[in-house]
Amino acid sequence: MSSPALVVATETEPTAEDAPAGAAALRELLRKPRFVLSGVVILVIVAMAAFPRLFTSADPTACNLRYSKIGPSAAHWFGYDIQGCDYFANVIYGARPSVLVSVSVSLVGFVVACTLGMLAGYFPGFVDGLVSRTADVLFALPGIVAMIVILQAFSARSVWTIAFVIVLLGWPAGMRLMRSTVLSVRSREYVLAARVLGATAPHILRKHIFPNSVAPLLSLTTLSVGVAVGTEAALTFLGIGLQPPTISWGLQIAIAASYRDDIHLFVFPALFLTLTVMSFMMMGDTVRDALDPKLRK
Amino acid sequence: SSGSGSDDGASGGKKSVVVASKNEIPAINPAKDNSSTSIQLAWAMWAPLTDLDQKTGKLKYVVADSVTSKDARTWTIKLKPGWTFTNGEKLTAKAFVDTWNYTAYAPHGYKNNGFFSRIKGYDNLNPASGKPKKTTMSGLKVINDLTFRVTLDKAFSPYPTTLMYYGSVALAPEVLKDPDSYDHKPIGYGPYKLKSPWKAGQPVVMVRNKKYPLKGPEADQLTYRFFSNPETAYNEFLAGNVDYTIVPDTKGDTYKKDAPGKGAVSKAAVNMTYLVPPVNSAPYKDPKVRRALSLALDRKALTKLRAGSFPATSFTAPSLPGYREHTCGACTLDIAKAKQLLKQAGGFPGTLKMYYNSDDPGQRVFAEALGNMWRQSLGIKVAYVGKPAIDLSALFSKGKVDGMYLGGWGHDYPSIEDWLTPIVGSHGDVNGARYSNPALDKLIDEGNALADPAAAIKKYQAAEDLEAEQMPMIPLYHKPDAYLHAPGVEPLDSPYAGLNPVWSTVSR
Amino acid sequence: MFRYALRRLIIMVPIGIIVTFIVYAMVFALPGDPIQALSGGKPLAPSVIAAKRAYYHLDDPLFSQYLHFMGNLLQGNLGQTFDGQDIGEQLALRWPVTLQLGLTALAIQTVFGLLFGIYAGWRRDGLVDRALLGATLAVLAVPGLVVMFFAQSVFSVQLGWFPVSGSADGWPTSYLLPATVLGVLGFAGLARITRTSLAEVAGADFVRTGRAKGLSPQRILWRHVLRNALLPVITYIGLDLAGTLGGAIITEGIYNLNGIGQFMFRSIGMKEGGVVVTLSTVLLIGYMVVNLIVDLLYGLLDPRVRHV
Amino acid sequence: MTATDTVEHTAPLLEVTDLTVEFDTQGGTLRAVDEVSWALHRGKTLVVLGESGSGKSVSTQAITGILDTPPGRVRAGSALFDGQDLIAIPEKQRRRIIGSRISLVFQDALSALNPVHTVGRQIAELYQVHRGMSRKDAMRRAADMLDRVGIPTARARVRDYPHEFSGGMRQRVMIAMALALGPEVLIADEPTTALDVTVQAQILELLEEIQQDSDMGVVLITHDLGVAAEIADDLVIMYAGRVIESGPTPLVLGDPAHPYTQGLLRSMPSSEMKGLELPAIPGTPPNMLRLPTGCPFRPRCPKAIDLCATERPALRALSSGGPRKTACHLADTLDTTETPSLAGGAS
Amino acid sequence: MSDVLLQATGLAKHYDTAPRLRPGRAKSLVRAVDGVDLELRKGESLGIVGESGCGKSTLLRLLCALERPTAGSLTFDGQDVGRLRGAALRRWRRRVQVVFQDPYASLNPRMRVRDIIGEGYDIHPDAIPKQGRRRRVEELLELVGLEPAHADRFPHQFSGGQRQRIGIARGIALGPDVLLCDEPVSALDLSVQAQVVNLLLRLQRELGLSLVFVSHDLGVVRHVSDRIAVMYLGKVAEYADASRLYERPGHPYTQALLSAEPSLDRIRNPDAPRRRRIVLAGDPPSPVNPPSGCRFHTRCPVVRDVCRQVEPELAQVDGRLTACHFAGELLGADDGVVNASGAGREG
Ligand SMILES: Nc1ncnc2c1ncn2[C@@H]1O[C@H](COP(=O)(O)OP(=O)(O)OP(=O)(O)O)[C@@H](O)[C@H]1O
Ligand SMILES: Nc1ncnc2c1ncn2[C@@H]1O[C@H](COP(=O)(O)OP(=O)(O)OP(=O)(O)O)[C@@H](O)[C@H]1O
Ligand SMILES: [Mg+2]
Ligand SMILES: [Mg+2]
Repeated sequence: MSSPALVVATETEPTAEDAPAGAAALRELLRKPRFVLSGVVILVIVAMAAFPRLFTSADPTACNLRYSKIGPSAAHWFGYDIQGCDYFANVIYGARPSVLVSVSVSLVGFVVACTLGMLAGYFPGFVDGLVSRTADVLFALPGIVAMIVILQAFSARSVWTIAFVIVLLGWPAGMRLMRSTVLSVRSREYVLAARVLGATAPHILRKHIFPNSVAPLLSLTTLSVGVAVGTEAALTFLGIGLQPPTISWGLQIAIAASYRDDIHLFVFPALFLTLTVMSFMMMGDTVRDALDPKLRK
Repeated sequence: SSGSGSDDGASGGKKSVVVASKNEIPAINPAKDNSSTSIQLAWAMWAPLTDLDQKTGKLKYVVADSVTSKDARTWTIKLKPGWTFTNGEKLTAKAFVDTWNYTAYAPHGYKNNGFFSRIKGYDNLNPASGKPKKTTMSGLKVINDLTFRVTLDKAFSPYPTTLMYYGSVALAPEVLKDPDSYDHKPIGYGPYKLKSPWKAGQPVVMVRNKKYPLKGPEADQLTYRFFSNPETAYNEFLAGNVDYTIVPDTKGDTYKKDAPGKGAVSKAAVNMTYLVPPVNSAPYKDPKVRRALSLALDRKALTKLRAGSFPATSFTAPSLPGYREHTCGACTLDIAKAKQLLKQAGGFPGTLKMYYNSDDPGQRVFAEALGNMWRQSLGIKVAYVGKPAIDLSALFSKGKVDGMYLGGWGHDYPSIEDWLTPIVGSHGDVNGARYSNPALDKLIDEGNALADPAAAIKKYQAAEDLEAEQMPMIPLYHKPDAYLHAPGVEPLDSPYAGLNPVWSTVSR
Repeated sequence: MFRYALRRLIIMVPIGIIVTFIVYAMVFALPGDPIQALSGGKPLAPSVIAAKRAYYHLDDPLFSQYLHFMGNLLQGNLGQTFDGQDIGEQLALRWPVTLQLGLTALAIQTVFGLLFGIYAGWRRDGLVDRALLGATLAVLAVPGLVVMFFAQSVFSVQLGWFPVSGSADGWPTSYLLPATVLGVLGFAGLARITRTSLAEVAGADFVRTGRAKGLSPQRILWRHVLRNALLPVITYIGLDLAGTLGGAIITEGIYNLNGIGQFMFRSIGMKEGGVVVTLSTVLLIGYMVVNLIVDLLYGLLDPRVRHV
Repeated sequence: MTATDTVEHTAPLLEVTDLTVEFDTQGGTLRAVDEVSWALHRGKTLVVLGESGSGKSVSTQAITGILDTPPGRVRAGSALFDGQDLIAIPEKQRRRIIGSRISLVFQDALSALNPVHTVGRQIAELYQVHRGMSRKDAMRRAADMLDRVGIPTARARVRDYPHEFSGGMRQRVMIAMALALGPEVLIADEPTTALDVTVQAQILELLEEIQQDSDMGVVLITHDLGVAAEIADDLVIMYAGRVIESGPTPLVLGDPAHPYTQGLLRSMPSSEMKGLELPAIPGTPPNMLRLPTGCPFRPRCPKAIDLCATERPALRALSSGGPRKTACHLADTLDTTETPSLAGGAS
Repeated sequence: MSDVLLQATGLAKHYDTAPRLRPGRAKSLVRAVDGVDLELRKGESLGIVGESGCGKSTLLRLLCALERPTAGSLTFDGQDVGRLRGAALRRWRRRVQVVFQDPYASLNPRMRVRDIIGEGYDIHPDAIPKQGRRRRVEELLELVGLEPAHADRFPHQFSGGQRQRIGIARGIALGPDVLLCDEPVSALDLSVQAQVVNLLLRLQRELGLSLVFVSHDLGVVRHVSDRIAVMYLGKVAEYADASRLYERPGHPYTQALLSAEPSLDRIRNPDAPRRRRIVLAGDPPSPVNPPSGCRFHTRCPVVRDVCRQVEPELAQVDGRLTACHFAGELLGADDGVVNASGAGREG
């Protein structure tokens, strides 16, 4: 054995290769067609939310009730909505609230559920009791009542307040899911190994618990992208959601649901919603697979 | 189908009719609960004092033998002999007086209480605060077994017409001892009676009342089934399990295709949907603004959103005696004129707030359509305020709605008066905008005091003309009852009172 | 473990009190006047309104209203709704309906969700997996309202396979269609979570042991892999079960089932504090018991999970 | 009867020929097993020795069809058992053999056991699936099996979960599982590493007993030369995915021909060496992704010649004859007397 | 006694394998470690041997404070480890490192080897400057006989022995004062084992590392250890200098253990009869209900009545600590191995 005795290496070579660990994973992801495809769709949708004018020149608020519910034509690809407005423009403009609510709800909800779930699962006893029982309370509150009361408290209801309320009342489910996986991962031997190294709880949670227990929550989160759109629409119908003339896909779908006989009202926003959700789900799946070393090449 | 009431296996060849009805009710007692469903059940299980002749539209007597007065203030009501409750007790003048007193006594919390507010001594039973000292109204007096006298606070000539309202029926003496325990087993004197005590959550099944002294309806059995969703009832109708159902709003376009030849639209429209502007605040204060806002509405297009409705051109229901078309000059689309009027009034500063009931998706759509018209034709900025019904109605009744409010009204008795006093009378029950016009009040009072109905109508029409000038309310549309009915079952259709499934003709 | 369970049961009491108060306060804070709203189209006389308000203690301060309510509740008196219905009677009438509907739906949803999820996770990118993706998207995109009315008009009205609405035919006939629709609408979440959870375990070494033991892939999947993947799955089923207790508002409405969901919904609209609190309390207890059972199941399913 | 006397007329019980296994890795294709051949006879014990990472485990996994594919892939080769090629036959057919007629003991006992089932159930399952026994009977047999491998109070411990067992106990569970159905071939991958010598002796005796009773063939992977010497009839020595020496135990251990084998023997700690550096083979095992040209052992070989760098030595019999084979260019010329051998070497 | 680094007094760990809602299973306490006194001096290496399941791994977990002892205390440099909390505990942990028995389970499957070995540097950033970490990790890999190129692989891509070496590299990465090794070389071939053993000994020599070395390979233990503790059923049976112990074992269990060591005798002298091995009679007792008196009495070849009643204390006999009533007598006998009573079978 030619290697020198164990002396702490002091020479400080510039090692440019100390690249962040995520970079390699990202590069690998970019090689997957599914990831790229879903990424592109998400980008388009986000662009639609940010700059609707890029996608349509029609004024979504130019309406004539006499054209109400007329179906698609060459000039009006998606036809007219109930109010007799150009539906294509409306669906495009509907992207912003839908995307904002769904993405922020999913993201923030994920972070909250993940953090609390990890804490509850990793620290049994007091912390678990506190988090879990709070979740019980929130879950038992009749959601509609809580939402009405809370949202009434906001003088101006925006996408953000709505997202806030959905997250506030929605995290218990994700939390319990995360907690369940953390409970079984926390006693694995590699966690013990990290404790022996003197790792702090945050370090263990981040490096060991999180990657090995996040998958189910991740899939719930990608699903919640779609669910949030529906919740937002439901809030609107309770009179505590977005006010007209703001439109969103959820709302369009919900209104169209009552006028079931005019299919086009329902198909187009649903199509966009489906595309968005599908992209997030496919992305979630590929990310999960990428995080699983056994599936890596 | 034989209109299979779900728990009716034995009715064999008998004629049976099943009606789909909207809301479930807490009790079968028209005095206690006056929701439209309760009143419909009262149609079957009670009989009114007076009624309208369906052919002539003239007042006729049913339980009452006569209702007479010299001064339109003191009314003597004579009952026909031979009416009995289904429990065998006789229907007497005392039963009426006792029931009315019971209902008018505030602590009982009976919803129909307000119906008796014209009777002298009502205030004693309904003090502004505290417990009432009396339990009987001084204006009610039993003369003999079949006669009683009603003294009103003020002269009121349409009084006999009001007695056709089923809220004025009598409860059996047995019931009055403890009305709550009879919530599910009412005792009436109408053409039908309950087959067996009603269980909450179940359909109400009724069979013929043998003691009914007049010619009863054709069906041997009448069932009311309750549906919280009208479209469910619609599907039940299509499946042949229900003989009557209303046409849901969302099926306005398609019901003719789904159920060809089975629709019946009433010839009578006894209701109206209208806008209530906040008349006491600027810029709505100016009648010109209100007219302009009304002129800018395309009512024809709006009725597309309300299946079976038609534009309103006057301030009352079309089926009323004394109804005139086109009394509302500002109820036809005329954008140029609207713009001009608005300009004269100095434009519309700020934002128009459009209130709507957020529990009802249809209202949201409708409110948005209204807003779009104002925005696009008059260039007014519109904001929408959606509130749950419970919230909105409270705000409205407290006079706190600072924008356009969608109101609706259907009369209790066929008189123009019932379209004036409650809506635009200074202390009207549904005058949420607190509109007050002494001239209008005066005309109503004058009409009320005239014992001759024709003369009274003249006064009321004058009041209506005043309304057309001022536009304290903006009429939008009428929506007649529209029922789908099974083949072989025809509802009674009165051009004055609308459709009545209780009195169906059954030919199958 | 028993001590753990006991502690969890005991803590339900203070939490129950907190929740009832919060809910009561929230209903109190809801805008609107229930008595006013009671009138519908016909306005009520002011004296009647005052009488009703006094009867229901609506003018008392929040706290004394709450104490009054709790006092009655502890005596087993659930009170009346504002329009005079007996709350206890209503609950007795409605619970069976909701439970029959909910549990049937849950059963269908669980069977669907597990089957789809398990096979999708076991053979990722296989036929089942793709079908699941499609089904999930469809379920997310098509509103429940549409599906339910569609099912009602096709299967009940046109084909006549099921009763159109109502619960007159009892279980299962009356509940089959609504429960199936509910189950199908709800299975996606469970399926996707099962799928990922299973995928996490599918590569474990003990799978290889199973193969070395000559076990069939089915046996490896059902006996070995599944149980290891079950923690998140039963968590989700527990959440579903708890949700079931609250009733399905739209479904109950469309299929005209007099269940808790409709009652709750209407009561919220009417600011019926008594009803909402009573139902919330039942829900809370149900939820906490379900969660406790799930937590105890963790220990049974995965012996490495220990409760302290 | 010594191994040399074995006249191999009878067909081998399990014959592996030219087995080659590859893995796809980030760095490229890794050939973990390269043309490995050996044969196992009834009632005999074949011990596979070799460098850590030389493909011992992978080769056994490949022939039993439990290799994870992908990333692994059997490139070539066959494994004949009872006239069937285990690698080529369809999975269903293989399942009837693996587990009952050929059984395996895995190297990593904890991960190999299902953490959520009791050890008893995991053993009993074999009886239920392959023998159709009732659950109760199967559990009883499982307890018997645990008892045979020396688990104290086995009847009670069948209900314990793997994580409640010590390392050695888990390993014994794996052994019990492998022996449960009385297999014809037992492939055991370092089955006794976590066992103390007394228990190890017990297990080895148990194997011997079974072998005598039922003519079971045993393939044993081990690093313990002592164990190898005591029970092996034949030895296969692997290095970098290849077999570099094979033959009857006394020959291979008594007179090793390959420099790697020689180095291995020299590395064994002994009482005389106490306190001194152990004479390890210099250098590190080769990177399997970038094997050196020619002989893979060349960079560490003290005797390498130029030929070693260019030509890969084939596994061939020594000129002196006999059943032993070696993959070294110098096998014939090396003076075996100066190299350490167990014969008369250190004692 | 200032050079005593780690001192355990009366250390005990009982596991409660309480019934999991399953009736018919009485509450049972597994006495995995049941009162162990040990001391580890600075720069010393202490070997621990004993029967599988006797509590060695549990003892190590106690020594590094991964488990809270049921009884007894642990001091490090005179400091009560049980009292350490938070940052102080973490600082202490850095000085006491562990190599786990199960190499695979103790490696996070989602981390690359580079991150696994370098994790200590993330946790203790002051251990080594950031720029040097990458090199350091590669150096460590080379030290344990792996390639720097292996750093980017995941644990499941390694062979058993390679995983074990990753564990060792992690254990020495932080330069601890004490290294607790649970069978660190069991899966390594002799040559790599020699490298690793040399490495550990060099660390001990040059940096004053103290070692606790659990192994079943008596040869390796002898080579590595200065002193040896022999454990039996959760207790220390004998505690002595390595050479003394191997030459003249004082406890009947130690004698049995040493006699069972597999050897190469069969190769050295194929015709000689196999060596006598003391095979312990009877079943190993369960840690749930340890036998009364001397725990070894149920299997002891020289058991007498007193052994069944009185539990022997660890006592100084002939320069060692032995927990046997008759240690003096046994050591007095000429031959280390007592053949009395015929309880020892021939193997
Ligand atoms: N999934 C995998 N992906 C890539 N390489 C792998 C994988 N599994 C094993 N290898 C590599 O294959 C080679 C052979 O591994 P194998 O497990 O057969 O070694 P071994 O001889 O059993 O060693 P040990 O004695 O250490 O267990 C090793 O170099 C290892 O790194
Ligand atoms: N978590 C646990 N729960 C219950 N019992 C346990 C647990 N861990 C260990 N044991 C028991 O404690 C005893 C000692 O186990 P330990 O792992 O310390 O043995 P060991 O000496 O390391 O054995 P080996 O040499 O086989 O690894 C064993 O009987 C084991 O079954
Ligand atoms: Mg191996
Ligand atoms: Mg151990």
